[in-house]
Amino acid sequence: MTCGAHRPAVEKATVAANDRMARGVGVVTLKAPATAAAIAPGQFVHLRIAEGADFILRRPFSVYRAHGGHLEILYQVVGVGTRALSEAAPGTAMDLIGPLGRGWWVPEGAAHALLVAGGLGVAPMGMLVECLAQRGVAVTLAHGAPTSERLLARELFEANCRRVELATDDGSAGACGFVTALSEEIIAADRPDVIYACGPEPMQRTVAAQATAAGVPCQVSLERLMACGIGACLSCVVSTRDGRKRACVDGPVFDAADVLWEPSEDPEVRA
Amino acid sequence: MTCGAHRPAVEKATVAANDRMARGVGVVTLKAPATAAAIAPGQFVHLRIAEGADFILRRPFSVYRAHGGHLEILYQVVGVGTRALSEAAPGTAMDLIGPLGRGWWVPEGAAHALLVAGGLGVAPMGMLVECLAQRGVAVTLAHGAPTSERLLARELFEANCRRVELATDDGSAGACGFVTALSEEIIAADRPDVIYACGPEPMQRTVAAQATAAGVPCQVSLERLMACGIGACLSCVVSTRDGRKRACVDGPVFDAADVLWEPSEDPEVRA
Amino acid sequence: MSAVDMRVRIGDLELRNPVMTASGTFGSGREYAEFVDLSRLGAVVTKGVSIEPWSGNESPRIAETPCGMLNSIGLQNPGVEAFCANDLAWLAAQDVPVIVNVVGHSVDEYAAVAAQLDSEPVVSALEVNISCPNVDAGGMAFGTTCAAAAEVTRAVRAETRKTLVVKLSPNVTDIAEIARAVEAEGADGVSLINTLLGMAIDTRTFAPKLARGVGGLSGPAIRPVAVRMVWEVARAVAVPVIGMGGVTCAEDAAEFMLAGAAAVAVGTANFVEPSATLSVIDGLERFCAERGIARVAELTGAAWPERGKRET
Amino acid sequence: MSAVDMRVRIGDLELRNPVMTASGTFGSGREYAEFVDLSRLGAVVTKGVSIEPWSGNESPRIAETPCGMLNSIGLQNPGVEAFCANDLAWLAAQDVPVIVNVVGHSVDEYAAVAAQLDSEPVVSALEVNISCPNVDAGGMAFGTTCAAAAEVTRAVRAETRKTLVVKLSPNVTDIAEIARAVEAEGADGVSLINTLLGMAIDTRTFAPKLARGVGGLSGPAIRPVAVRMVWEVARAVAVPVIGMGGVTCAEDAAEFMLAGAAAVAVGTANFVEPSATLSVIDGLERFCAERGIARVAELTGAAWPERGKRET
Ligand SMILES: Cc1cc2nc3c(=O)[nH]c(=O)nc-3n(C[C@H](O)[C@H](O)[C@H](O)COP(=O)(O)OP(=O)(O)OC[C@H]3O[C@@H](n4cnc5c(N)ncnc54)[C@H](O)[C@@H]3O)c2cc1C
Ligand SMILES: Cc1cc2nc3c(=O)[nH]c(=O)nc-3n(C[C@H](O)[C@H](O)[C@H](O)COP(=O)(O)OP(=O)(O)OC[C@H]3O[C@@H](n4cnc5c(N)ncnc54)[C@H](O)[C@@H]3O)c2cc1C
Ligand SMILES: Cc1cc2nc3c(=O)[nH]c(=O)nc-3n(C[C@H](O)[C@H](O)[C@H](O)COP(=O)(O)O)c2cc1C
Ligand SMILES: Cc1cc2nc3c(=O)[nH]c(=O)nc-3n(C[C@H](O)[C@H](O)[C@H](O)COP(=O)(O)O)c2cc1C
Ligand code: FES
Ligand code: FES
Repeated sequence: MTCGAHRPAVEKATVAANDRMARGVGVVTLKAPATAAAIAPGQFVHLRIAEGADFILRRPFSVYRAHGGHLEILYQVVGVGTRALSEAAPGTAMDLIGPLGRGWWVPEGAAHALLVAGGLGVAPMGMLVECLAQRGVAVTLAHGAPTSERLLARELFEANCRRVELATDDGSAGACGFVTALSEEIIAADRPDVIYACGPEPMQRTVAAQATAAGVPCQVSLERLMACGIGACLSCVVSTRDGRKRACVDGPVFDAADVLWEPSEDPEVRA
Repeated sequence: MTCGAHRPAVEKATVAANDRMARGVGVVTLKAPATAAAIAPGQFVHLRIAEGADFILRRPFSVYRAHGGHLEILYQVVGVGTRALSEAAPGTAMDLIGPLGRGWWVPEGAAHALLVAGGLGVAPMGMLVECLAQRGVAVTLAHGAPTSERLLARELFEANCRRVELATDDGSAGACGFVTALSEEIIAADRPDVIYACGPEPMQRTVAAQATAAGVPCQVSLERLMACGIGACLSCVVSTRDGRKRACVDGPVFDAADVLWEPSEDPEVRA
Repeated sequence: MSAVDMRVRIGDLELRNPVMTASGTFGSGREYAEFVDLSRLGAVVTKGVSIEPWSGNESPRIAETPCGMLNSIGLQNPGVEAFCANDLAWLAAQDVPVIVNVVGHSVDEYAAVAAQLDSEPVVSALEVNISCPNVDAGGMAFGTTCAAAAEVTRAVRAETRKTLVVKLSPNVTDIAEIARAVEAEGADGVSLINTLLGMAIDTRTFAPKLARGVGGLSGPAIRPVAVRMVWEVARAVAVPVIGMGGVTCAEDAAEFMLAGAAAVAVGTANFVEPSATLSVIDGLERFCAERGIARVAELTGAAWPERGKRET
Repeated sequence: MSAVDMRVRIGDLELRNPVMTASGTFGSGREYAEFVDLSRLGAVVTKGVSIEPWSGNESPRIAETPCGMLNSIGLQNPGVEAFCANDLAWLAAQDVPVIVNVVGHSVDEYAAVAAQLDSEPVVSALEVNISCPNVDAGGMAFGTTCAAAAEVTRAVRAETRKTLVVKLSPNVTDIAEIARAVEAEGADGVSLINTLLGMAIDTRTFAPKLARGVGGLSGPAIRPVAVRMVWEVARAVAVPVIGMGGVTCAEDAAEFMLAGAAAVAVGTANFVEPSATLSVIDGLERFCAERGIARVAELTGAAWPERGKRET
């Protein structure tokens, strides 16, 4: 699995389908053959959701799956851009820059991977599980969400994972509680060769600490507000042992051991 | 004919039809029953063509005709707002404030009226000819445009006017030249009891001078950039013998004899 | 909706809610009476009034810009006498506090207008406009140095016992310094921001879009600048701050209050939505109710770091 | 397309066209090389460079605002040595004039960076940034008084014979005065505007959206302010003005030139459209061709009243 050596380009994409998955969550399928052919698991695209004065910036989205010239993106409506995305009808033109960033990588000789996803943290993991399954890596997925409705894309994961463990805050499916309780158990019981985590930053931080404690390599996919998406503006920095790195080109996937977690960086935590 | 004593209100209108009339010119039909019932000839509506950050201001449009709960507006695409208007599909919601302003009035005992329209100057004259015809006032229309395609709405005027004289800059219909040559002739030959003029400001100014010279009362419908449209912001002033007046409430129709023409006020002339 | 205490104070003046109109965008209130029940407003702030009638600037007087507009009205007004006879007389019959925006070409003119208004019972407060960018003499010139701002404030203060608010210009290096200067001269509050000096040129005609060339920029485009200035000023003075600049909805109003404003004014937004003030009031009440905030005044300065963090 | 002479001069520097990149929005050009043939640009203006590496501000560093954005990057850069070794070495192989944006915490630091860059043949000009609102020491502090602006300019001028441009802050009462002060100290040109100091507060969390609180506002929202300042400065100084602030298309660029700019820079617009600079260049050539304008430089100041009226 490569880190995406393909050069990014602007591609005129078209919305092929746009379906609701849960309250405030949807999946949009974009026809974007060049990007679909080039993108690697964990990379993202920088979407120009709409034109006009109120869209000064593009919005970054992980690619959930890429096949047959199409990209699938899972999105959650959190503001004006994602609302517009949720309203985009099939046929809508929407240009994107992609493929962008450094995606997940598979360490030499890994035979068993643990994926830990909080809520929409599954969004960059669709291509990852497909790719791991294809390479014969055994995958366990621990997936947490506020409620069962938000446990997204279960079919894909069930088809490609050896084992799927679920947790919900309200107990409506799987264990009642946080996904980090599941990951802790699985790490202790199973000792995976590699851990991949995505979700709210405090969750990723906890998983990273669990991995360190168990001595298992761990990768995290971090979100930052992004202006350019291509490494020029320095709006998206992540503090690492090696200085401030740009999430858009040096990430979004980082080796968790390199990340200096800053509690103040997550608006949810800051609040 | 009243000057529109009805109080203005915000009405949620809907686009019922939107048709191209000529290159860059169209007619939009809005379903707006309250305004359609209340509006008088020469009054206007203040349209919120689209929502969103790039529409900070409404746009004023004369009402060409009002019937059966609908308003017809003739528009010319000159910028971002009128472009959006030209693209509004039937069913689009578009709220408006109306009826606004002081429209045309018919002087006591007038039996013969001359209407002088330059280009889209016919836009506020549809209701006027219908109303004059209904009252038995004989109407002559002098209508000029750059080319025959831009001589709009000829059927309506031919049906309601005793006489229609046309002029085009390129001679493609009617006389070759300016509409002010027609008006000069007609005033001299016919001596109408009242003149109504609308079109580019230099044209209106010339007609006003012809009317003064002939001693015929003349009304002009003036355009100004408008923010509020209801008399509060003073962005739309017209210099008159009686000081600066607001085109949105004291006009847009003024007695030409009161207007102090300012050549610098027309961007076309300023250029 | 749970009952939120929406009252706020500006000097001696208690307002039934923190939402007022921005001077020059609401006429004297009369023009909007078809669209807004004025008695629901925190206050009506009138357009600027001078001693003699002013005829204002040539047309075109406005231009639309990205998320904003330029104006160069130039304080056209009928003079204080006609204003009292017509506008104030009409406002006297309305159940709403009236704040009159005062302008002048000279310190003496400001003082003279204030003196005349001091005897009008319907006037609740004066807003001294030392920040209009659209006149050559006076206007903004008084708002760009501490000395001149202080001098105007002192002169007006000497003529009135009414609540005195000074309206500050954003076209300065340090607005907090000007705010402190007018506070020291007895201002009961400051309002900000007036418009940012701006310009637009027509690429078709190669001429400025406004007849006067430059004008004042208002609307959502300037909100970040306005919020920043409210933040700076509210932490520099003890008197209440009235925040404005691009308020279009309740969240915008809340943003100004979080930055430190005791009240807000709605300007340009009235043009697109004549009842904008009412949606801001209703929305602000809902905003508080949803968050269990009992008094809207608790929002004031709630984003300041020294206030500590909020549990969400 | 008829051949329009697109060349313009800034000091000793001849540019093949008047469109450059705005510092901090285009990296060192390398990041955009996939999207833009750099050899088509008037110049690449690099991000700000200091003597030592700077780590910049905490995240979040940006926020979107109506027709604009706030940033508080804080001049993160690897220091002049690493910059020369990496960025300049790469730029040396590109066929495009390079203008390096220079920053410092002190007058001495500005001078030291300038001295080091003076010996780099690939550097065509220096742009001295006395206007960054995002650092506590230095940055904008040097751009808000004539004395400090003059002092930095003098110190840098003493260290370099290269074309020297000073980048001015819009957060001042009188930008023309600052422009005259730096011109008097030997600046070959001035560029403006840097960002307007602004702020946005999250009404969900009650905290500023930027970790640093305040930041710099850029994008179309600020264009009217920028055009006005270019208009004022270009009429106050004899040296060429580089105009920027919200340029997104050829008409915007023309607007700045009509106001008096000799050249323009494209900033925030690169983020939404990586090839924005190229459409501005092509559009500007078309703009001139359609109007029978033989040399793009004729646009500079064409809207000034003293130039007389244009026949359309
Ligand atoms: C590399 C990367 C991959 C991402 N992948 C996905 C994905 O697959 N699906 C998905 O739904 N979202 C994804 N996001 C987040 C997505 O970009 C934001 O939700 C989106 O930009 C919000 O836009 P908006 O206009 O709706 O919200 P805004 O109105 O701009 O903001 C609303 C809220 O969202 C936060 N926000 C805005 N932009 C971002 C951002 N870039 N990152 C994090 N928070 C943000 C704001 O701070 C604010 O609290 C990803 C972000 C990054 C950096
Ligand atoms: C009372 C009144 C009635 C009108 N009736 C009609 C009508 O029936 N049909 C019609 O097509 N137009 C009418 N207009 C003009 C119409 O309002 C403008 O063409 C429209 O607002 C332009 O919007 P825009 O966004 O397309 O142009 P913008 O992008 O805003 O501007 C493009 C050009 O149009 C000019 N312009 C903008 N607004 C106005 C305005 N309000 N008046 C004059 N010029 C303007 C600008 O100066 C600029 O040169 C009327 C104007 C007034 C004041
Ligand atoms: C058309 C117009 C006229 C204005 N007239 C005045 C005025 O007479 N006195 C004054 O102090 N401010 C005046 N202002 C400034 C506003 O009161 C307000 O400070 C500014 O517009 C910012 O608020 P906004 O963005 O909500 O419009 C005027 C603004 C506009 C748009
Ligand atoms: C993300 C970002 C970083 C910037 N960094 C710098 C910088 O390092 N040095 C500088 O002089 N200006 C910097 N600026 C200011 C721009 O060069 C420019 O002056 C300003 O953004 C206005 O132009 P615009 O509206 O086209 O972006 C930066 C602007 C942005 C948006
Ligand atoms: S988003 Fe610009 S550097 Fe990452
Ligand atoms: S448009 Fe506001 S007064 Fe006429």
